[in-house]
Amino acid sequence: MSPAESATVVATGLAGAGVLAGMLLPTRARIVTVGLCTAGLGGAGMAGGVAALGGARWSAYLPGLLPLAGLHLAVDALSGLFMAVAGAVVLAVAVYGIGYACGRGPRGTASRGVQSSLPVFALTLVLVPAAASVSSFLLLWEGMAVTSLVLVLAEQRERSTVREAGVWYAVMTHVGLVLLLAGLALFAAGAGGETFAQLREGAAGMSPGARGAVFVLVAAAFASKAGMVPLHPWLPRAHPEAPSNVSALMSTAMVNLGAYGIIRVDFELLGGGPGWGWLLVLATGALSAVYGILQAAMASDLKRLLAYSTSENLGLVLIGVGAAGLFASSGYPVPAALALAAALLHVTNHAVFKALLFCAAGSVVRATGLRDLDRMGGLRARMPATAGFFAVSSLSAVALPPGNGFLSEWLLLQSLIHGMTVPGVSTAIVLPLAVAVIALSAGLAAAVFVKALGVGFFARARSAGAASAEESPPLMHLGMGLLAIGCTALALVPGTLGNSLSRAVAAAGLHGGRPLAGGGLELRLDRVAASLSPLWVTAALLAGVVAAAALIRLTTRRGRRTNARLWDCGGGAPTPRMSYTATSFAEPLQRVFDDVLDPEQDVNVTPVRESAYLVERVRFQRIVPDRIEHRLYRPVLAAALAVGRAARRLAPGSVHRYLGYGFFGLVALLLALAVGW
Amino acid sequence: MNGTMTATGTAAVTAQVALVVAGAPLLAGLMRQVRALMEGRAGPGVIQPWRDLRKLLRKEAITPVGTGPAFRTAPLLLVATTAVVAALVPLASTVTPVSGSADLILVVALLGLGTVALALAGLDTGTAFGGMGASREMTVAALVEPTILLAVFALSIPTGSTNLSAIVSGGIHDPVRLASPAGLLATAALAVAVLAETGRLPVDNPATHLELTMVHEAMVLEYAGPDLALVELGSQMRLTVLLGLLASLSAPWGIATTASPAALALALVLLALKVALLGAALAAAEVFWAKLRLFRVPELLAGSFLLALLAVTASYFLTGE
Amino acid sequence: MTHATTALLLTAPIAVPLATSAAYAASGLRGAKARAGVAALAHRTPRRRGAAAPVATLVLRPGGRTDESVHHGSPTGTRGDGPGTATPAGPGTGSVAPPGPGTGPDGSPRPGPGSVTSAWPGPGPDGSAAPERRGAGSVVPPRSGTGRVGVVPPRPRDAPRVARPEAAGAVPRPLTGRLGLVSPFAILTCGAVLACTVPDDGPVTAYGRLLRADALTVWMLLTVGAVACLACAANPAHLAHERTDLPAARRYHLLIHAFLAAMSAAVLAANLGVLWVAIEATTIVTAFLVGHRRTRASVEAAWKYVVICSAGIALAFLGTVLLYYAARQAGIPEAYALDWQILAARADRLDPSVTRLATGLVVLGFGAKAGLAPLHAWLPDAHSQAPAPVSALMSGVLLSVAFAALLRYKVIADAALGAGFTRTLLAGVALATLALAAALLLAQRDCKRMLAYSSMEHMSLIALGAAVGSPLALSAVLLHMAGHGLAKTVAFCASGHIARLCGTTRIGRIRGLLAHAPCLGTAFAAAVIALLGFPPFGLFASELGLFRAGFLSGPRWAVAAALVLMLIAFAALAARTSRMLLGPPPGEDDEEEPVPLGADAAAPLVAGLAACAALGVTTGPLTALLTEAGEIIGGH
Amino acid sequence: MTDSVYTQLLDLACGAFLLAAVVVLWLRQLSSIVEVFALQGVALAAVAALLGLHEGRPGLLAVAAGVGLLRAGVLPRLMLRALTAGTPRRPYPHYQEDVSETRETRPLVNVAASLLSAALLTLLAYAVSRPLVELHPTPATRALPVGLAVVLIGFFTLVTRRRALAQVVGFLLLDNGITATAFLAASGVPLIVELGVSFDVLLAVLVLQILTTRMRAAFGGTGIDDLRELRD
Repeated sequence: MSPAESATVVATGLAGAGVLAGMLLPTRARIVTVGLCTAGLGGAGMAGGVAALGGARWSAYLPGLLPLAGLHLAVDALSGLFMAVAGAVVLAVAVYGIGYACGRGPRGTASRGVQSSLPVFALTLVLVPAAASVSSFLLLWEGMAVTSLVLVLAEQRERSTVREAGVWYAVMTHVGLVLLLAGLALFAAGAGGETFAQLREGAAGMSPGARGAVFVLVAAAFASKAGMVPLHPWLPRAHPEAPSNVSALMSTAMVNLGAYGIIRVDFELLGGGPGWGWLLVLATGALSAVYGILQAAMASDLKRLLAYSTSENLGLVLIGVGAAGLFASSGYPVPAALALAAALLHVTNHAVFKALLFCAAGSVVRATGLRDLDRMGGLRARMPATAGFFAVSSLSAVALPPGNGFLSEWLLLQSLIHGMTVPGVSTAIVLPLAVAVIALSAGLAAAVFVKALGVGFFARARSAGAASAEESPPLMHLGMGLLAIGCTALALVPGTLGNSLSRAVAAAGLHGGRPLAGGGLELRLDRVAASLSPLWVTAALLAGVVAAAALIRLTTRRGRRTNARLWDCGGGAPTPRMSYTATSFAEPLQRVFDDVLDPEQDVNVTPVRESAYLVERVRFQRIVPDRIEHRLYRPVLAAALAVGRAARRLAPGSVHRYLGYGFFGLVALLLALAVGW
Repeated sequence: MNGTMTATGTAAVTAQVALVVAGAPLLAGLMRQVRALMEGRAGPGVIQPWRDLRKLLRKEAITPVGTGPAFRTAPLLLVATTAVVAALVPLASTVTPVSGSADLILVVALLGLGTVALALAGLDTGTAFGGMGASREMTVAALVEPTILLAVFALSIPTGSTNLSAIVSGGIHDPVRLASPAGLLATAALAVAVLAETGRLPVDNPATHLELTMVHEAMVLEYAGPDLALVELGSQMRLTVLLGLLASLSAPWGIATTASPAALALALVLLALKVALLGAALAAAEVFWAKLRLFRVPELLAGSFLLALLAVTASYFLTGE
Repeated sequence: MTHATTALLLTAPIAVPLATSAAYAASGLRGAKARAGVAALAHRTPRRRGAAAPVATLVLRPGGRTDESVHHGSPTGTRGDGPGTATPAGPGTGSVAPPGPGTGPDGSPRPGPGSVTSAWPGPGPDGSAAPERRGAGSVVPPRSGTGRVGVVPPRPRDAPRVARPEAAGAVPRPLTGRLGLVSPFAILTCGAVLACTVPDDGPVTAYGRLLRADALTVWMLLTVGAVACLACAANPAHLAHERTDLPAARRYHLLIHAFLAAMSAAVLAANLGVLWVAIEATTIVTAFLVGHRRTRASVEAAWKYVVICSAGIALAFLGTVLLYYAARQAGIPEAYALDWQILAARADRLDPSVTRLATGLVVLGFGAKAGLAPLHAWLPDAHSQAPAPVSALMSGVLLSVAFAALLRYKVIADAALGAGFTRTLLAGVALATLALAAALLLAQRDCKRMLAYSSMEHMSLIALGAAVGSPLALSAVLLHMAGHGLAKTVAFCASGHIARLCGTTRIGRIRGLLAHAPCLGTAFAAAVIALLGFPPFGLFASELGLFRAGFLSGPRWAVAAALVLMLIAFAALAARTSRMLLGPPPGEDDEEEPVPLGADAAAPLVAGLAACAALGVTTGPLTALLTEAGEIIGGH
Repeated sequence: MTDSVYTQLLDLACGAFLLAAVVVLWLRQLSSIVEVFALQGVALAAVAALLGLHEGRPGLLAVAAGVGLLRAGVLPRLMLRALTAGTPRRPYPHYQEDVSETRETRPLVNVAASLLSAALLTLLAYAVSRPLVELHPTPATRALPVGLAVVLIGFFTLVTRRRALAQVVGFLLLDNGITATAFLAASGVPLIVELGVSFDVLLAVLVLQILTTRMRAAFGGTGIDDLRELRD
């Protein structure tokens, strides 16, 4: 039995056990058992994925399952990478989830339906990369969609917004499915078979038009799963409303699969796509990166902020994938391999730090009942561990050393900069813009996470909920701790991933050599003069900090620090209401990007009753809506509703009308036949 | 790499760091003096910043109530990041043990880390000033980022690498590159970015304590004593390093490309001169500049972004053939 | 297999339901004798326990006269409220009609207790009798937080019908319990036995080529049997909750089993004429089932159903006649000129233009019965008014049986005309139906109508699969029929319970079902999820196969258009259902005890969902059957 | 019977058959409509009988008798009963006599337009049945358009008439048309099918009659327009 096979079997078995436990056991035992099963499943997936990254391959065909098609599974290094990432995140988040659902956690999360969906969702996350035929892929894909839908709806009793989010999620997921189904079915029809092996062989024989259609359909479908603009509106709704452990999984392992799909189908199976297609992917990624992080900068809902940041990070990944495709289609495998490796590394990094961010945010939500950053504050003192984890993950997310996010963005920038060797006007125009986009999003990301950490956790509590927060249970810390270890390891010794990334890139069909030459402590690029030693940089930073601290120690007359009041301008002690909120923090950025964000302002002046010239109350409201959603989706929804209302006239209850339909149908048919159809 | 090379390289790194740490307050003093002279004042003298630092370092350390670790570690991080940058950047020598890691992107990111640390510290105080300063600082930092990276991009194209040592030695060996349109545009863009990063006029006025105009000073308003000393030192080091970097990129002559100690010594002297010159020029220019409104800053940065973009395209179209 | 066994296997699915039906009819004659025993039973069994009793013993609940009389005695003043103030309570009726012209100027109250109302099937007693104003007479049943689903306070509207206790003949309860499930099981068993032999040994016939079973037949038999099992298992709970009196219940059973017999006959018929007769028979039988409740709305629905379906299916007969004409002219002797197998074998000799006309008429005609445009309009009305198990049967299998008939004709037409004609015709009809269903789902306000439009959506998908016409597509179509039948049965049965629990089928008035009645809500949610085409349910596998086949060989434009339209329908269905299911429970008290679902009501729902899910995971031993059935219709 | 006489008689019967359908459209009094329908049944039986005589098939004669009995006898009687049941003898017939119950006062499409439509439908039937006739031209098949025309007219009646009973008649016209088509095209369908069809038709009419009764009880009339409660 190959490692991937045994991992699949074990994972499936554990998922089954988890489902049974979720349905049958009483609450507390249910949560613990389901959590353990899911964690084990994640562990198995990770093991299988790591084995595949090590070079093990496996494929299987189960004709009895899935009527009319049969189940094809296959694992190579590319699937292995995504399996391993998903498995690792599942493992940590499942441990976290036990603590999250127990005790004072939200009611809905512990329910039977939610608990029995969780292992299945985790299983599909791990197994989607292993699917090796169109039908199998769609089966697992839809399994993932439906279980995640159930999980998103877990807290439907508590908030009415959950329902709205669920519907958005379901519908947008289905839009994605329709695109995917059409794309893959067209592909299968053109290639003359539905297994990935057949697709790989048949792709070359397809006409350019068909290939282009397949490319666009599939890319759009996966982009919607990855939360790309303009198919993103589900993401900032579903992720905040889902229980935080679910958000953590959705925002990492699930959206990753969007990137996986593009790499697998458009890149590998289709044997590269048209250059314009990859430009489109790159542009979508760039647009999403900037748009996502801008919206995140405006958001004051902590989980919404994180969700938009997911959109940004997947945008960066798609920039990498698009660039890789562009280079490969121009015949330059070396920069292509580099770009793809950067994208894959960012997928990994993002998964780990975003899971940790969502877990920490969940810890806050669970403790305070708040998602609004404006009302948080001061959590550093009440929840030190959570604040610490949030700080670690924020550091990764802001793309600054020594965080792990920096490494993948560095790699991405390197690949773009070295992609300038690829001739063509499009690269000359697109690559600088892409670099600028990455830089802008990195800069904005810094602002975003300074806001999240500084406003949410630092300063003083701005509401009763935040003031009375209590630290979360140890199991949640354990889960977050695992993720934090992952972040640290990825940040300090990314070179160990070199070989795995090379194999994954090769499995994606790019045989341009190993993009990452260095192993161990240094991240050095192959055939390109660039290297980075994250460990040494970190060590130097630490040494600098220690030296500076020592300097203070030595020079200060009194060793002890003394406390003093904040400077109050002589006006009495500042109250928490005076401190900067998330909204005020974002205000300068909002004014800078006024034209893009198009905020809605509303001023209500209420005069006193006696005189219109004396003002009793002024109410000022400013909302920064999701502009794309407003401009693109609202009209469609309104039109749909209007059509629905108008269509009621088709069924007015008159039997004459109904018979009339038939009569005219008959007459039309007869006329058609009479004129010789 | 043989023993002498390693030894000289290590010496170069140490010397760079030492020069930056020791010279930064002097540079600040020099700039204030130049400015005072041009404004017709006597000025406190070049070593006044050093006196200030000494005074502050001797005071007792103060922790404002309600602040946490972020507030306390931010000054340390600011100094540490700048020191690491000072070690990485080939200010005096391109042959050092760390030159392999002297990546331009890393340098930019390390400076960003210092900014972020200070911004968090500002928010940690929980006062309106701290938040305001942090918010403005992060806004400017976010907008500067594309300019800097595009300039980096433009500078790295001729060399084919973002490694600073490679770029600088490329500039030494092929001076035409520096005078090319791409090189000039990139340097100009970088100069604007340096102004914004270091909080100089017209982006920020380091001398102001007026609520409406403060950016950097608002963030660090709560610091006192040794902490304030570190913050001040960190800012001065930042300015020094960035001016040094600018000098290395635009006028790399004199920087040691071999492991000879003599060349290193010469390079250090030249470095001090170049930075002093740049600082004096900047101070002189600041006399004639007014601070921009905060919401006019994006226009300035957009201009520099355009310069950087032009630099990239120019370097591609003019040298790409 | 011996000839006798074959004959038995082919006859039993028709004969057993017929015999059951006859038994119910006969029990009415013997009713007087059995009454004493029933009365004793009735007094021994407390009313509220019934819902939790095992299926086999709980079929009919006797009148319970003491309770009923209480309700008869309720003051007519409350019932006589103006229609404008009363809240409609009957499931499936969304609106309160203004008083009809014959209401009488005095607004005379309804007949009091004990007054004689019309006996079935004779005409009303008197033209002057005040018309039953539905809605006006029914009060909203108070929502009982502790009661089980369905055990809702009695509906006064039913009271007059129970007013003649002396007419209440009864079948002893254990007998009816078993009897109700005998015929579905017979159908299922025969189907199962045939499923073992037919794929290997080929089709079998009996009675001089009157009945014939090939793989398609067997598959349809299995579908009919399975869905009928669920529906018949749901019958007792339904009748109990509806407070149906014994004669009405007996009629109900009689008709249900006759309905099953007709469907089996339609599936088994080898002769196209007989096939038509059987399909028309289903219309006649189900007309009374649709009108079972005898409210204004149900009479209206029944009328529309009969008129539209009969007219439609008459066109199918015209088509059959024309086909017969063509066959005779092609030299096929009279005895075989309507025999499907022979027609299919010699279809190439049929005159193309006559066959074209015939096929067009048949598509229109059987399409009416299958819920396809343009004669589709009976469907939402009938489905929303019929008792829930009947809706389930109609939506679950009747539509499919009608479509299976259409498939038989399609084989002949394709052989005679080439695939193009039926493909265009079916694809056009399918898209029209799909567009209609999607548009009407968008702003749908009634839960059962929503399910009915969803049936139309699925039938159009099935039609699209038939238009594609490859063996894979046809296998997918058949799988879709089975999966849709099971899922829709569960959905309709659950909607019946929901209607009773909430006192309405208006989507806008049903809130927080998952919180209010978790088991019922979950079952409904699962059924809708199945209908939306999510795995692990069978509809996912079939839709996937269908679209794969469609993009491979079919009219791609039609398949692509269908995908878009289905997306709209999906969005509408998801939005509407979420409105009903999610949110806090409707009561003011958030901690209200959730309403449990009785075991007898839950069993069919769970079984149906399990079967549907199993179909989505694997077809197991039926794989060969499915493949062969697909090849029978699509294999040329 | 010579061929020409047979043809003449057949055409006569078919003409009467079509004429009856048109007259149904023309009339307003429901009882008259039923009577005309009965006459049409007679014509249909005559067609069947003529075919039986011509082809020398006694079985067909028996079928003709059965058809005649059902369509000229049983069905009209059933409908008349439903009609009278709906119009009870009141003590003062002239007072508050509900005329609308026994008359098709205001059809959806007025009578003139109905007749014009019938003409157009007949033309359509001729156009459509051209291939039918061409397949096997005999005197009987030449009359096939009549059957189709009656089908269409029947459907038209179904669509446009507001009284329940008129709709039933429309349905039966449709059915008559089909039966006629069957006779003319192929001398009738096999016996078992014919039996089944007749039985079904009978039952359908019974069902409709019962429903009419219930409708009257529930709505106080048999106006189909009242059936508009079920709508979206």
